[in-house]
Amino acid sequence: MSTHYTSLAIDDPTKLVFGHAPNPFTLRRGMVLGGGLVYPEINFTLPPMLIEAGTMNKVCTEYRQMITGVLKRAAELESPGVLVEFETLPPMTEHPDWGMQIVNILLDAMEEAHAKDGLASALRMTPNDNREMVRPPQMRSGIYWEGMLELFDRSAAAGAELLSIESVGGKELHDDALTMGDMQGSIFGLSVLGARDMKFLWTHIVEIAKRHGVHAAGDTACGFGNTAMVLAEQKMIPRVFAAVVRAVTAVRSLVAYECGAVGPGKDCGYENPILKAITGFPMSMEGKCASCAHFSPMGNLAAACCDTWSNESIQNVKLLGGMAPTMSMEQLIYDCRLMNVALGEGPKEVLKLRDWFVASDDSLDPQAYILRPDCCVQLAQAIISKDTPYTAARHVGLTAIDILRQAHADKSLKLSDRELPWLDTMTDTIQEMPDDENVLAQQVIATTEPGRFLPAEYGLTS
Amino acid sequence: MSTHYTSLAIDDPTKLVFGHAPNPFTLRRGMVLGGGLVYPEINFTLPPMLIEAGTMNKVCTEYRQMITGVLKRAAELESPGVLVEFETLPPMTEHPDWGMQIVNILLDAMEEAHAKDGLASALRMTPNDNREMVRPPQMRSGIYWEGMLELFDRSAAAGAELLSIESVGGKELHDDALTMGDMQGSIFGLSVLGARDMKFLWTHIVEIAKRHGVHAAGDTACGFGNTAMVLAEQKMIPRVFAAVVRAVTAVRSLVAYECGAVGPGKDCGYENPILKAITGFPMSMEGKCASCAHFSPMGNLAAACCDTWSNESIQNVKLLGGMAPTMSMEQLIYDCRLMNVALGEGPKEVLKLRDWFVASDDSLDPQAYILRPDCCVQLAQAIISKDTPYTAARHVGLTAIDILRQAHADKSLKLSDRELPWLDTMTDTIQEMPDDENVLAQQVIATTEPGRFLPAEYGLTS
Amino acid sequence: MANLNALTEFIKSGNRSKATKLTQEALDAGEVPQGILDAMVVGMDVVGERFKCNEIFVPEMLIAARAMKEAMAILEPALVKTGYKPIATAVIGTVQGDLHDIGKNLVSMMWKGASFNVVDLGVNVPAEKFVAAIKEHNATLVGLSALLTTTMPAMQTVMDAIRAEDFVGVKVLIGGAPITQNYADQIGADAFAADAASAVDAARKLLAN
Amino acid sequence: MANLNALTEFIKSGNRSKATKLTQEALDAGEVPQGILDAMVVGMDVVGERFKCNEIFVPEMLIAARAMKEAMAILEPALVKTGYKPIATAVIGTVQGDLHDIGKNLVSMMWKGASFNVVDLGVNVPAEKFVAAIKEHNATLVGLSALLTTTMPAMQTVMDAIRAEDFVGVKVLIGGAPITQNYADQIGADAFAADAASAVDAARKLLAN
Ligand SMILES: [Zn+2]
Ligand SMILES: [Zn+2]
Ligand SMILES: [Zn+2]
Repeated sequence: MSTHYTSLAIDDPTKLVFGHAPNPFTLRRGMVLGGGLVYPEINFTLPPMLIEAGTMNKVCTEYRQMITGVLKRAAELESPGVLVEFETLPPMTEHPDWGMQIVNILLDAMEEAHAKDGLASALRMTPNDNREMVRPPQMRSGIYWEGMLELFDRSAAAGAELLSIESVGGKELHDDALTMGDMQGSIFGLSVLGARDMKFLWTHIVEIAKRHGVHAAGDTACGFGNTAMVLAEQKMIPRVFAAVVRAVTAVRSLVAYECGAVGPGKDCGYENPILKAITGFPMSMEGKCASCAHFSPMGNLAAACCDTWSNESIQNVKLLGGMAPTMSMEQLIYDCRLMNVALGEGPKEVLKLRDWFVASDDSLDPQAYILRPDCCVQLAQAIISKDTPYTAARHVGLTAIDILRQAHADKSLKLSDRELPWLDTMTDTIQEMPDDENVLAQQVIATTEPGRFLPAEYGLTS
Repeated sequence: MSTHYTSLAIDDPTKLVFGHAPNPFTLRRGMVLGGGLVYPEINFTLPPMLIEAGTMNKVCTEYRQMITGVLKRAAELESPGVLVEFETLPPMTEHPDWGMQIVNILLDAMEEAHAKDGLASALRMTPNDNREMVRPPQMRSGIYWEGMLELFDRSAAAGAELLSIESVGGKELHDDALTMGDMQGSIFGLSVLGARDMKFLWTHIVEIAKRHGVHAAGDTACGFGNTAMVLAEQKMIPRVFAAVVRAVTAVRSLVAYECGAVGPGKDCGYENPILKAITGFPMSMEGKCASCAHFSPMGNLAAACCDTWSNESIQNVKLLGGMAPTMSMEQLIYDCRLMNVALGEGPKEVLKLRDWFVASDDSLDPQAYILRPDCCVQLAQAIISKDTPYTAARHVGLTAIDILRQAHADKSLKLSDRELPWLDTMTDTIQEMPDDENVLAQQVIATTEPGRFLPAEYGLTS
Repeated sequence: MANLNALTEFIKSGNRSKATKLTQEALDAGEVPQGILDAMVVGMDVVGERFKCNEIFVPEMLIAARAMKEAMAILEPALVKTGYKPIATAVIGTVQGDLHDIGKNLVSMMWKGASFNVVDLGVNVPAEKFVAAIKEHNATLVGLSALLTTTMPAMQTVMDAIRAEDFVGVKVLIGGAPITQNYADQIGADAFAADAASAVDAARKLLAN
Repeated sequence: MANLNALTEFIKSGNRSKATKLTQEALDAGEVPQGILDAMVVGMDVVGERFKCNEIFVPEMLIAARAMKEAMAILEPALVKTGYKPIATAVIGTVQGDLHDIGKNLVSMMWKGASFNVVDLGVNVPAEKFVAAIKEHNATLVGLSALLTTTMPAMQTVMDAIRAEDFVGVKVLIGGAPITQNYADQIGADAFAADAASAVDAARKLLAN
């Protein structure tokens, strides 16, 4: 029972804006995602410390301190609501009891802030994907799979209203594709392995969400697109390569919505505006406030189409003014206030601020450029014009390259000399790939050292 | 040779905007402050560690890492320039040799970034004011005074282009005035003691700046206004009290410009927009990006009239994405990019973004409200209508109270019930104060325990 | 008994003249000094609670503390005659190299309101001075404040100096913007207070152990 | 000698077939194996320099490394006969609980390019496995990687396990996003590399001591 999108929810780039989604929805305490307000989405994590049975008390103290601090500040600044994301660390997914201890701490604090200060909030639960803890990763069964599903199930029962994950299917091959600048490997990892894994995984997550009356939110190709972005920021790989990988990640992340997810797509999915154009669901984004977790070339542009605005993740360390998560909370709230002021003034004003966000970054980096709202609609169109993730991936990859080539030609985007040859290399690579994904799969299986990945875990026979 | 302002450089609130100052000026590497671009101003400091002869190597390593990291990121993000502020810690002012070691590390790195990446930058030198190291503070002579002046002199000679300080004259009485909610004490500390001290101090700083062909930038009533703001954020004192203190601080900080400073006023001087209206000099401001150093109720509004945009101060600790100062650098650059995009589109657009910054915060907190550009012009007018700091302070205090009372009445500002009575209390207090500051001074001297402050250090006879 | 309830009220409202007058009257009427003290402490406790609940601000609390201080000046001679000793004597100061007083002053004031005997050493206080003051005043509670991250290490120095003595039952509480529970654990301090308001409870808890 | 310059060039450009062919020809022509190796290393050094100067990207560097690896496969038997030993044997892995490989893989690859013998233990590697591998391969260099702040403490565990053995001259280099020089000092690691590119220089420096 999966949808295949054949038309766009937003085909007019001027309608692809922050704060409004064609398919908004309401959370239990009244926050309407995509309904005219942008909410801050806060994520925080432990400072350097061990997580084991003996330290769980300390772990809980840290989380209690973090959630109390951020909610207190949000109430003081009269935020219209807060989305709290709990992204687990590996031992918390492996031991769902530990994960649930923290879930309950968060939910209790959120309930208290609602009762005491009237602060609306909701919890996004994001178990980390432990399936790659064994190599080759076991994707569809085993203790890691089961622990993860149990944590989804129990946290939804406890009150987490949004279920998300940064799934890793295909990453075991994609990492090397990135460092080798191998576009074929990247497309295979994302649209063959990744898309197949997501279909399996998200069918389960959507089923869990339905059972508990909560929302399957969305995924992110973080381990793919953001790894590429970070490598590009470190000058390890070309920016144009990372930009094309980003376009392709949209094909993979789309699978969650095809399976029944309703948004908001996870914050670190910089591909989310493309998915908003396709699905019309609200999306979370992160930009300048996420520089605590990673630098990016699109700190403002990333806000152009967001419905929640996130800091990605910050550790509970002390800064001069207080704990770092509270700092992030304050920054997010002010960024949201600015967007909400414009939203209060009407569509023309929203468009103006959105275009300023875009103009801030788009000409300086290809990864920013291809996420301009007009480019997102173009990429979205490329994706829905094809029938399978694999064909969509090749097509959207070529479309992204065309966009970049054109932008460089008309001088709306600056590309350095050593980046340019990569446009042709990538075009050639994509064009020379087999039309049939099974042919490619057999090629990959034949040339990859055995033990790197398990074809059967992706429904592939070798 | 001090100026007394009797008219406003900006009397039209629509002209009080970010990025443009009536009296801009150019730094050595071409940055024009107040000339149509907003620049990031970065400030960073040590993580918890000792500063002594034996640790100076480690101290230098930290500063080298910080300056290298922030300049690298600024170059990567193609910032049109960066202002670097070096605010010393007490031992670095006490031992000017140590301070100079760091000054040279910063200047060398800035020179290298300019040579290698073409990155323009300038150094603002802010020796911390050590004079209160002895109690009662000795304001006009002694080792602390001399160390501070030596550091100003040597850093200006070495290449620091802007000289600033957070001077503390009068703070020894003002702290208690804040915790006692004593408006008379606050006005005395700021406009009698503070203003007298600043006149003495800034005459020296301006002389040093002239000698080296650099700029006396400006002061901040940080230890007064920001202490009040932080106490109000912690719910220790009323917000309206902190708001009125802020208005009064402008009288004190103005003295630097009367003595010959030319801006930009120091980042943490939230009173700077009032001073920009009076003097027309560029101003530095800090808001949401300074939440690493302190929270504030005006994270966006503070940007309304800025010419450089600062993070106040962040420690060199590691976060997930890298070192914290580099995170701040990235955030500042994106905020500046947004303002610079609007600046590139013209005055109407600048005004729109400015008004959004204002609308984001003004109705929620009196401290934000009185810094609306229209209120700043009104407060500036109140200040220049009087002949002495003391009379100006009382007048601007009453004006601020009137503004708040009016705003509450017409529902453009929300004040809580327990805040309201303070408006009347403060009015009464200010009205009952003696008209002659010498009468007040004698009263204070008579009722203050001896040893709390030295009247002679402020040119007062007892 | 009625006038002691009124004394509680005058402390709460910070009415110095009435609080001192009533204290004198109660003494003259032969009330037990400890009972008079208790009435004041109840008043200050209410004030402290109101502050914690954000019903009043620090200035209101300080005004109450000032009323209590003046009433105590009248009560004290009689109290001392009964063999009364303050709950504890506390030594407090901002550590060497650091100039910040406000936080330290607030704690000092709140401790006084909780009827501790407080010896305030001021700012920029070297370790030796803390040790000497503990000895001189037989203090059982020490409060250390630091606002600069570069003076935090001076807290360690003070801790080391205190632990090098054979003090029995001396508890150390630390605070200030850069301080964390972790840091308190690390240097062996007995407690950490996140703000001035919580320093009273923290101190009481320490002394109860 | 001319063909050795060409070998350097083929390594630089990552031309596998020409690099392997030329290596074989050089051997057949009686070139000293060490001389052939040196020509390759010079090529890789240039590639490393270019990378450091942002002239090329990692993929170009990896292609050069792959060419070197294949040429080495031809050269190695002859090298070994001359009694050649690699500069060092390195054991590398991501510590227990952590799954991240990219950084570790890059360092591994760059060390190979610097003609270290590299034993890659993969991810989620327990301390015992590091110790066993050091023994088995007579390693003198150990690389530990962690990307999660919650797995940093596992580095300490590995350090403790290594220091508990009587290894002589085993140097440990650590890296990963959350790692700092301070942390390296704290757990007694010999060095810290801020990124993959600097891990080669750091390792060479360590081994030179
Ligand atoms: Zn992510
Ligand atoms: Zn300041
Ligand atoms: Zn500052």
